[in-house]
Amino acid sequence: MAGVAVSTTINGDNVEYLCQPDETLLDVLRDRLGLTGAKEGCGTGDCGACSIILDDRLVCSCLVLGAEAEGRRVETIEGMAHGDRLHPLQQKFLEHAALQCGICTPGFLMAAKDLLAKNPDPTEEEIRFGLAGNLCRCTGYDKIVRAVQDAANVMKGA
Amino acid sequence: MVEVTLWGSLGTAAGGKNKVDIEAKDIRELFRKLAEQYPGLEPWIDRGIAVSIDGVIYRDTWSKELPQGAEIFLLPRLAGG
Amino acid sequence: MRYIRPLSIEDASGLLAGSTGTAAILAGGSDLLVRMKGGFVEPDLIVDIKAIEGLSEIRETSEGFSIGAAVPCAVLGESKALKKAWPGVVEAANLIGSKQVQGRCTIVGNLCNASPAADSVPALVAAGAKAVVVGPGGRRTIAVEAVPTGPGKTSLAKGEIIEAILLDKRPPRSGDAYLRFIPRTEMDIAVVSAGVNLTLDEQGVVRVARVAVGAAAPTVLLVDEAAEVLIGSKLDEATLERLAKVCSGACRPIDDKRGTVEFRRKVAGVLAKRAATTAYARAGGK
Amino acid sequence: MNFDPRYLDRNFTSVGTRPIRPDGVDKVTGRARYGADFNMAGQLVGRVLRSPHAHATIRKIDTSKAEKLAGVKAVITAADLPDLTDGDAAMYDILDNCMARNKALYDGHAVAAVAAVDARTARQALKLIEVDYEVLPHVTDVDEAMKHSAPLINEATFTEGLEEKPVKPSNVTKRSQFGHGDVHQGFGHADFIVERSFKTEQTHQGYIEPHACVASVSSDGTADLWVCTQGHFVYRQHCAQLLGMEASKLRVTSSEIGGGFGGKTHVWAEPVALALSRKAGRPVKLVMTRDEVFRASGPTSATSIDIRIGARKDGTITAAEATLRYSSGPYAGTWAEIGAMTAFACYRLDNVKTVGYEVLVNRPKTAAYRAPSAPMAAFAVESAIDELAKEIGMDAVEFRIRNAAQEGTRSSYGPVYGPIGIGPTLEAVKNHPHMKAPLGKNQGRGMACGFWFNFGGQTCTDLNIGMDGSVSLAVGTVDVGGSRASLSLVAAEELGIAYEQVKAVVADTSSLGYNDMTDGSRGTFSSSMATISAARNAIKVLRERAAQMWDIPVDDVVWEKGHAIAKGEKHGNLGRLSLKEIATASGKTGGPIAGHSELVADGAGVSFATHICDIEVDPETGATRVLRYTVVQDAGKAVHPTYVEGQYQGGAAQGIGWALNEEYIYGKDGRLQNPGFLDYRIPVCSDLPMIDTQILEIPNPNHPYGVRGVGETSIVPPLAAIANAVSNAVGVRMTHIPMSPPRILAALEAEQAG
Repeated sequence: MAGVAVSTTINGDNVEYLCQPDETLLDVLRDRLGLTGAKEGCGTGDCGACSIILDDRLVCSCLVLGAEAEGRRVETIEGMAHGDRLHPLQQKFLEHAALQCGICTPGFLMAAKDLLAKNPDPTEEEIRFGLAGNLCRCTGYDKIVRAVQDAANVMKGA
Repeated sequence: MVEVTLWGSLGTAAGGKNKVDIEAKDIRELFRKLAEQYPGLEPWIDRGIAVSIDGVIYRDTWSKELPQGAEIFLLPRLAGG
Repeated sequence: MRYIRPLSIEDASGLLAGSTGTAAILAGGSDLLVRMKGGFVEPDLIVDIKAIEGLSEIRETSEGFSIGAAVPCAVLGESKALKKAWPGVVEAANLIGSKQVQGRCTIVGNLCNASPAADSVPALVAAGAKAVVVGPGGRRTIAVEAVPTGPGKTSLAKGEIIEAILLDKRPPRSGDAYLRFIPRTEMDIAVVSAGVNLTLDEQGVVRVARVAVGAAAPTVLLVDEAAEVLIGSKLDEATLERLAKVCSGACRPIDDKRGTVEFRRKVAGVLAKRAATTAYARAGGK
Repeated sequence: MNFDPRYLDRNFTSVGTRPIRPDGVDKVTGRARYGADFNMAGQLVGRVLRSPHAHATIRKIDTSKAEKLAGVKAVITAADLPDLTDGDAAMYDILDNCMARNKALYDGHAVAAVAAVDARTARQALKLIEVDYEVLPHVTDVDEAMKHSAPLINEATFTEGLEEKPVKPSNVTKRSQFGHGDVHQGFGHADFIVERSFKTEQTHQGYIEPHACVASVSSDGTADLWVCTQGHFVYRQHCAQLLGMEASKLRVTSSEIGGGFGGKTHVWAEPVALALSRKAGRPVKLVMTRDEVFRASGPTSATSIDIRIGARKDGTITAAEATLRYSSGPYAGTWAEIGAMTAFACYRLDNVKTVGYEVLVNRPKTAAYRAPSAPMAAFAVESAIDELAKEIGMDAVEFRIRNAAQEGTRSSYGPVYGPIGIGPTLEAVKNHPHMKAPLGKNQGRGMACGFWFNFGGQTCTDLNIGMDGSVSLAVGTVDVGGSRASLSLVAAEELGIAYEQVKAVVADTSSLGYNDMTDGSRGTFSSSMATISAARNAIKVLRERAAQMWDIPVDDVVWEKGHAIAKGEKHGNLGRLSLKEIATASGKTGGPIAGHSELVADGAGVSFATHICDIEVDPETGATRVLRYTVVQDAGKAVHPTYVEGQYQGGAAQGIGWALNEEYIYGKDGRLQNPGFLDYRIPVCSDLPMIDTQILEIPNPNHPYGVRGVGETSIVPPLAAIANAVSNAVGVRMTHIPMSPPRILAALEAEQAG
């Protein structure tokens, strides 16, 4: 099976890699590029733990082929903070204890970032439906929703 | 001498008794004497028995003393999540 | 295995027509990659159609709308004109999967996956949508309900690709709606669903109606008898009850992990009633 | 052990505050490493071949074709995991569950495994393994499995715990019984009796992180295992025993863990990964798919429960009886026993009897799931209690308050209670504004109580003080939900220093003595006790060093607020020495300063909770919506209140999922129909409201700070609270969990049909 040569942008950096035609972008990120922030919880798009942003669209990287990233812009959790300065969402997740085990956290942060980019002032219901593609089994979502509300307030003020 | 209460199934293994009197100063001695006097209990002790002393459950502290007059209750050793 | 990203629909069709093993079309991938992951399909050829010009666009023409095969469902929701004309179709498309899946999945993929529970299909059938099919024999336009022939099966021949979905321009006083039943609030496959499309006269009397029921038979059902119940009415209580009864009666559902025969039958009627009420209000009926 | 664990009332400085967790930044930046995030040079990919049959004899396995495939480095079957369990039945079951020996006992049971250079080759190799099965009749339903006509899962199983030794084998491995008094007489005094049967379906813990490990076995017999687990010391013991290794030569490192809830308390694939690595001579990474997680790991019991409760007109319960049947998968369990112990634990009963039956079925081996076995029993009991209150005409809360257990009550499982929180949680609920909030059409409010034991157990902790005065705390209990923050708070409290000066880590099995796993709500309870002990030992050293620096007797040095203070007038001119000052000088006063502790943290206090739930039911579809939810629970002492709230909320959410939609669905062929998050429906964000919490603090007399475990109890009441709410909303008593829309609609239609 011939590999596919891909040239793409990940978190602002130009990246080139060779992948198999049936290899998912999630596998490429984790196994070829060492970006293990995106997690595989299901591999079928049902849990959202592998969420990334692809050309300004939130997607499950387990449902994207590595080959499809050619010429596109990929954002992952590893690119969310600026240097040692956390994104307001990251900071609020910490302050509100919006994570327990933390396995779903990278996916939630990417989804919340996408949500607030499209809707800077969401209602609780909009947050809940906006994050419905991300499963969390530890928190009952309460503290996650509060963290996103709080981050939205901070980001509006900024 | 302490009075030891056995839970239902353990009582069956001890020949239908649900209370036994044992001369024991701590949990270790209690288990040793129980096994001597009621051989049917030995496999249960091997698998794990917890001891409740006045309502406090001890699973592993075999050195725990058994105070005179205390309520001693044997329980299955449980699994948790 | 090969991955190819052709630049024209003809090339894509040619690749598929000339393939020897299993060939798969990749648009959003939200069904294909799941099936690959589960080992249900191991394609020898994957044809990614997203680089084909025009396939990622929604075009508004004098006849209505043409939605390209590679347009993600999220984009449908962002099109104000489409949402205004066909709110039922858009809400159905926007119910497929999560936000993450919305960024990838397409209505053509939803149609060609040929699941009786596909969310967008009852709405498209009720809307009278058509599919533009390109293949080795050229281009043809067929009704969307002619595409799926059974669970996982379509009428498309080897080498054929759906290029776009066509929706008519709306006459005045028209409205559509789609409702599905799922146990949770998001993320589930429809247990049963209903799409209703209505056009009223100036008095608010239903003149044109199409009613479709999903997940109640091997393919989505277009229930003509239900449309007849609605035509000539102003959706009074008795009409709605008759509609529910007719829709329940039209169902030929199965028992499975998602629901029972009795449940699907009963709820199909309930959803048809509720969708009709919404469609009627959207058409300006009171 | 000269450590005194008794509770002493005190004012806290650090404990009870809410700082940011030490592992937080890594977890919000994607840097934290979980089971599948670790790699080793030259590592192979491991994959497991699983039985497609619910019950089948394995006649023959031919691996020759797979072995010949290029890139395959090892293929193993049960033959590569010889039985070294030496009569230890529980370990034998674990071994057989890791790799089927003679029979495949459920859909998903491992039968062979491969290690190959990449995932694609490994997948292909699995297809080349030929297994010759003789398919046997199967049984998956707990009641069906108890019938005499049911296919036998293990012909050597004779029911234990019967008065007379059985002569025929059975799928019932054990009968257990608890209680006191005379229920027959008790029912004779009852004016009202409620009698009902209930069923609950099997659920999965649903942790988002699949089981994952990297195993590396060297030819000299040493090995490393990186794994997501709730107890790396227990995994080490299991793996060493099953593979015939010396425990000390196997170093197990626990990765960050992406949820466990009981499902990561015993080994599944780790011995397989080690065996593959041993055979291949290279490291092997083995990660389960989600499908494998559902089919082959973790689920809780499916149950069938009969309840009978009688009460007098004045609301006093006179007798209570329960028969509980719990499935344990194809291996013996003690799940019904736990259900039988917990069922009536909330109440003060003169006459009570519970009987449990452990039942074998062709489903995956049952594993613990958060307060294992208690939620199902509570569902049945608390539903019947509500119904009984209604018959008597008493308010549901008042009825419970009247019959609640209290200090001095003989518990239904035997011992007499010390200070407990059931009464206070009920009083708090009675006075909670939630109970008075108005309800709309088709809406109902339900409440229910729950109980869990909580565990302690073996614990070992190291506290090392750096020369700069910072403190590193090495614990051996895996952090599943923020315990490193809690334990840092405890160390800071005891030493009298700032939280920020302490860094807690989970040490590997070669760096610390044995620790029991994080289960039974014991993580913070046990390790905080060990941390307090270690800190007190360190303080002893600090005082000695200060005494040296001052050249005075150590008995004249006391430790206060992070400082050594010379007591008595004769030392009046000596200033205080801070921890940092003593640490900086330590090289000249005897070397490093540390405190160590090893203990058995027994005396975990039992825990109670009461929940309130508002629900709306769509009478046309049976759809439900949780409108409002409140958890009231006793924490003993909340070390980090935010994470205590998190435990309450998380348990409630899992309980809500269980109550409404989660279930294992088996086809007639005995195969699992829904092994994925699409059709195994755990609650999503939009399914739930905010979950209000109220923490009560009734100190545990057997912990220096009064701490009780808090992790599990919160999953116990929701099933019943929701069932009671549905009953109050639309007037149907739901007796089958989950209360999925088809079940509710069917119940409503049956009710209308009369």
